[in-house]
Amino acid sequence: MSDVQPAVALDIYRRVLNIRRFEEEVGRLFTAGELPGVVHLYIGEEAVAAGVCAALRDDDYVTSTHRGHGHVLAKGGDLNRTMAEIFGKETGYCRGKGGSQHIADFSIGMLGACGIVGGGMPIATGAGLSIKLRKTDQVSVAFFGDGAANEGSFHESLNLASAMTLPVIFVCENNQYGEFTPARDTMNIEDIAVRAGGYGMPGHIVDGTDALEVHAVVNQAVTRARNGEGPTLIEAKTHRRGGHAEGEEAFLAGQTYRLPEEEEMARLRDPLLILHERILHEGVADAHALENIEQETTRRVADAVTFARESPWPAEESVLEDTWA
Amino acid sequence: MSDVQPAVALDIYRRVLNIRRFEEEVGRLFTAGELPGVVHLYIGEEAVAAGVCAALRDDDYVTSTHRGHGHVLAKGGDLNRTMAEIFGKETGYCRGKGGSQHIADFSIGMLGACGIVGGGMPIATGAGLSIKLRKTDQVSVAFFGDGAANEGSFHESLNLASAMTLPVIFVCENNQYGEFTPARDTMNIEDIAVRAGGYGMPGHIVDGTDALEVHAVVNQAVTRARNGEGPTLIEAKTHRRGGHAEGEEAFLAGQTYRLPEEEEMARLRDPLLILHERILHEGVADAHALENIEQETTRRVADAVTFARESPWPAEESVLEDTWA
Amino acid sequence: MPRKASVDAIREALRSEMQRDESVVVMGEDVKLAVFAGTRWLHREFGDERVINTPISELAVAGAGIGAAATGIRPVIDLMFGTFLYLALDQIANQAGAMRYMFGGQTKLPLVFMTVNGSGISAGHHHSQPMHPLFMNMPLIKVIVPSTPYDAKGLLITAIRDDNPVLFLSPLALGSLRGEVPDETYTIPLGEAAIRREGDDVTICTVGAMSRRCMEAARTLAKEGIECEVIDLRTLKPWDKACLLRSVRKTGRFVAVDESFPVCGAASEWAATVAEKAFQHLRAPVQRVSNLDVPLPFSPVLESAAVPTTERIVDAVRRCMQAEPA
Amino acid sequence: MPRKASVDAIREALRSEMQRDESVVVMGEDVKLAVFAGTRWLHREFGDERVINTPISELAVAGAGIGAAATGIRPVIDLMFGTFLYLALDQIANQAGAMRYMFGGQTKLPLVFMTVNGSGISAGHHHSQPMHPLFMNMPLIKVIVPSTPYDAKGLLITAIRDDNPVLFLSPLALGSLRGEVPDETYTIPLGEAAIRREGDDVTICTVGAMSRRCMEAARTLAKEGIECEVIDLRTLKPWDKACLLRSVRKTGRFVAVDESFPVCGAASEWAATVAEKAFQHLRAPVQRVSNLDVPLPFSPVLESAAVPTTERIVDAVRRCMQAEPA
Ligand SMILES: Cc1ncc(C[n+]2csc(CCOP(=O)(O)OP(=O)(O)O)c2C)c(N)n1
Ligand SMILES: Cc1ncc(C[n+]2csc(CCOP(=O)(O)OP(=O)(O)O)c2C)c(N)n1
Ligand SMILES: [Mg+2]
Ligand SMILES: [Mg+2]
Repeated sequence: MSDVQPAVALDIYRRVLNIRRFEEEVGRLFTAGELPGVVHLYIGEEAVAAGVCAALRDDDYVTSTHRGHGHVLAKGGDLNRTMAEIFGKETGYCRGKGGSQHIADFSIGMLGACGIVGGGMPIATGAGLSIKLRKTDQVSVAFFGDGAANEGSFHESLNLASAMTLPVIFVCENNQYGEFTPARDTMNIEDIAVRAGGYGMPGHIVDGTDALEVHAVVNQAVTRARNGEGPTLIEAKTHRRGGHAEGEEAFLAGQTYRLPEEEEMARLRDPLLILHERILHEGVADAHALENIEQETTRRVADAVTFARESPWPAEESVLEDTWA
Repeated sequence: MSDVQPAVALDIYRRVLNIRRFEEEVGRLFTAGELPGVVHLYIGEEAVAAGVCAALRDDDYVTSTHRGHGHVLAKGGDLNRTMAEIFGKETGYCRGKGGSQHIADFSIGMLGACGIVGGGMPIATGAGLSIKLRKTDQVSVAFFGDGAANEGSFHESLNLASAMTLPVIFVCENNQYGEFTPARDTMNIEDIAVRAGGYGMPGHIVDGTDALEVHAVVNQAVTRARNGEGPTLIEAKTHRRGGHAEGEEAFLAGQTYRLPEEEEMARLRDPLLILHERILHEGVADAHALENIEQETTRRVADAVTFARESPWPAEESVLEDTWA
Repeated sequence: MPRKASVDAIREALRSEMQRDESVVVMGEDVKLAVFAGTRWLHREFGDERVINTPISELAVAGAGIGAAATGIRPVIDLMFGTFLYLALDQIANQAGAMRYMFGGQTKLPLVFMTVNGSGISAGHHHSQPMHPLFMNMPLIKVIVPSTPYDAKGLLITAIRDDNPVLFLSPLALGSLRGEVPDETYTIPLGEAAIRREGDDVTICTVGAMSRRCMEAARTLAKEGIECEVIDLRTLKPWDKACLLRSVRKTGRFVAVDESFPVCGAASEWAATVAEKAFQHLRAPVQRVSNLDVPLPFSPVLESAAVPTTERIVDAVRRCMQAEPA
Repeated sequence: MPRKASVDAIREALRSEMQRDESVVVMGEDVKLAVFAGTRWLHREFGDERVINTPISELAVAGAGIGAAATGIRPVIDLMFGTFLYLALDQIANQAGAMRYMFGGQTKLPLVFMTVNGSGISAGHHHSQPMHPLFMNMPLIKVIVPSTPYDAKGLLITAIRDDNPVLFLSPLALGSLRGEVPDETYTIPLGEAAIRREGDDVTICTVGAMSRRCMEAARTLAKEGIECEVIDLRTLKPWDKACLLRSVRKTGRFVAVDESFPVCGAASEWAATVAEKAFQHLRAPVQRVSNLDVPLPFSPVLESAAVPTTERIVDAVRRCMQAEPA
């Protein structure tokens, strides 16, 4: 912790907890049948979004994935509007047009979750190009999964960003699964970070369950990017706590796909517990202070649910709105 | 030469010369306005196709590129039918439907040239999958350029081939240009072979102007593939002798894009001269024998031109043939 | 006859053909556990070599299918959601559809691409687009959109035995629909429509999930004394033009109902064909009912407004009936 | 007025807008030396930062355009041949066309994709496909296919100033065609057709390279006393439905001529629209003239047989004139 400021650690803690409590609630709401469509929870991976976004400014950009709630919240997204969007309500970020897999908040540089695996990387690269052309010192971050690292968009984006020296940070959330298929079945390498060498950019591996470690590595990449030195690939090794999508038991019909050791590891390496412990252990804050944050977070999540529930559905006519600019 | 059999060296020499004389003739025919469409010549790169294909059997597969004449001929394609196809005649390999960029001869495992940069790599990978499923010891080779190495298809194909341990050899013809753009502007690495590491497969760099060197490296990869050990990436450093496409002067309108040193290098590292010299120097054959090959080749190319010129155009009705199988 | 879900019918078709011909293999992302269940459990019977989980690499997987099909394998490629086909489109349009022709007939390509198609479960735009018109526009690719479990099984078996690239698009909304499906193997020829209901007043042409909605509309209209003939094309390419034209020549009125974007959609093609080939028999303007020309919205209330509803179909038929003869 | 080639008109449009607005940048493979010349030499005036040679990575380049457009840049992306758009289609359909809507109107995307389109130079299937119907089918993407250098310049300027994704498809056959083009900057509104020739007997609707062929056909037919009204739509989305319907209401006869694959092609859409909205005025079956439903063959004799010829257009008009009134 030596090199992390207490304020930063608490800031990150708030982000992690915010995501955790929000996602737990989303899971409950899904099970209760209150949510349309499908949701992919970010539980177990909070340290990545939180550690990354704490290193960013409001005017920095991120692009996200199908598992995007954590990225929206970590970037500073509003809980009410996020929850309302997941409900499909008019007050949601996208007026109910996007839903869980398509939340964006352009006012804080959150350029959108994305239902297409790998689809966000080219867009983050383009935001990086825009930064370079406009000669600002912003940075652009692309979140993506281990599965997405096998898409052509990964390759083309990293190469483009490196060839053009763009301020882009590619953050691979390696939770070791793409849906139900383990990464070891779909790639013949241990570490996705080695691919960085193929583009002439630095590649780092970081413990993605430790938000402070993530934060430290990302900080380096951010500095590099702001200095005009180009992109970085960061592989955060992490674990998906639950299934690929909520409700998957229904169609798994008793099939299993995770190794018991790996499930055990996902429980042990809980980013919230790890950070909680580090903060107490290194005296950044005491249990009481953390308990206050907990209560505040729980309340805000509960408020978001109330807000979403009480919000109106979009008017049917709005199906024809938000078309041509 | 120690490890190359004289018969193999002469076989490779025939292939190199065959391509050279054929392509020179195609260039002349294009300039004379006898050919429809556009042609991309393989002159300067003959050592790659010849060195590779001499290591293959008739039942091995190759997929090719927009610059495909050399691959067709090196794999054993018929000069007459190749030339007739380039003319757009009924007697061509594809009955005039394909043309220069779409020549195939399935009877010798030549699965097609391809106008889409990078388009052949997934197909070669699929042929590799087929080999594995049918449990034969064939191999499958994908030729592609340095430019193609930036396409998503490159990434996905190499990863797929490696994840599934397929008998595929990816041969990158690095002639340092994609059209008029130097590779150094579009990638931030020196050697494309380094990308192999990102897929967990071996990557080799070879002097692509020396057919015997190419042959030696490919032989290793072929052995590996036939043994079921999986794919290899081979980067052959080579030079395009002429322009990207014949007749490009017309639209370049005086613009130049090649460094003088590089053009000079392309002249110096002439694969035909290099092989010619090595064969004489190492006593594989004497000048007289090579001269005989030269004459025979020249005659066969001339015959191919006559054949193509005298062949009929496709009947207009044949536009509706070769549709559903 | 036993009643089965559409996904079970699909699995039966795959099993039947995998048992019959060992060159048939199934590959795609997560085909073993199988979100859409059509391929689920097959690996237990046929092993990991013939039921292959691939990386998430649509372009290379599609291309690998092509390379395998050209060299002795009959791949069935599951690409999950139709929308992901965009990523594979280069290989499908430029290679699968063109290879045989481009190479002068040198090869055949026995190859099936399977995905779900269209909307209906609040999956959002990236998982809900109807893809069939894009493929109808591409030469030499066959396109199937079944509307019942029975058709799904019979058409898929035919598709697997076909020596050409075939796109098999299951309506997303169909997934859990049950219907009668014999246990035996049977085939349904491609290009043969099913007349779901006979009627003399107006012809409704449709496909896939809209088939049921058209039947609903027809029942409503029957109460008003309007008898609709409902044609479910089942395959969009090749397609049963003759059946459609025969019907329109009888009824003199035509409504095209299709769950796809409206411009250059399937309904456009059917309507144009009728206006070209059955014009002399038409007694009213043709009518089209398609999606609104917007991306598929997430919220259920918006999503259902974006696709043809039974009401919109009923209205279109009524408009047809009210039109003054020319 | 000075006569200029189409590529020069395109370059003038780009120069005009790059001078006017420094957020306009041009990127693509080889845009500096520029095979199609529209972007050639611009880097000398605007520098390497605003005229960017990219790697051969259509998907990422398209996506980068989207990311840049969403964050303050107005990119013009040159993807060279229309067929290469398949590789970028995921980003174009799933992101460019959908982003604004999907995100509830949060962003605009001032973004132009430019390619050549269609056949005519024996380039073979991989470089000759007409792509416009695919994009007409996708929501919220504007589609332009100019037929003259004058239109190319004016429409491209409008496209660059538009805040939505626009696809600018130059007919491949148009490349070196010359025509009158003012030196000044001017705009042509999207969605406004040009009536190339007035006539009372039959309406021909077309776009792009077929425009000239339709004019040839019209001249031939005029000698037989048949007066064609030739409508060149210029933009396919949004499109000038009103102009087309006005004309058909006058002539009572309709021929749709389009260089694209025939099923779900542009001609299908126009014919369906006429049958829907101008049926009462139609005195003969609508006629479509499109490509044959095969890949584009290489050999000149086959290639020209695959696309609409003047003779096929003339025949279609004659068929129209001979039809018995209903
Ligand atoms: C292009 C595309 N292909 C497939 C899918 C289906 N799909 C949704 S999530 C997913 C797995 C993604 O794995 P990964 O990138 O590791 O992300 P994770 O879910 O593990 O966060 C797949 C295959 C998709 N949405 N988009
Ligand atoms: C998908 C695609 N993008 C762009 C092109 C246009 N194009 C044709 S050849 C070429 C350069 C290819 O470079 P490289 O792969 O190095 O092959 P080389 O020509 O040097 O042999 C380009 C960009 C194409 N044919 N296909
Ligand atoms: Mg994952
Ligand atoms: Mg090259």
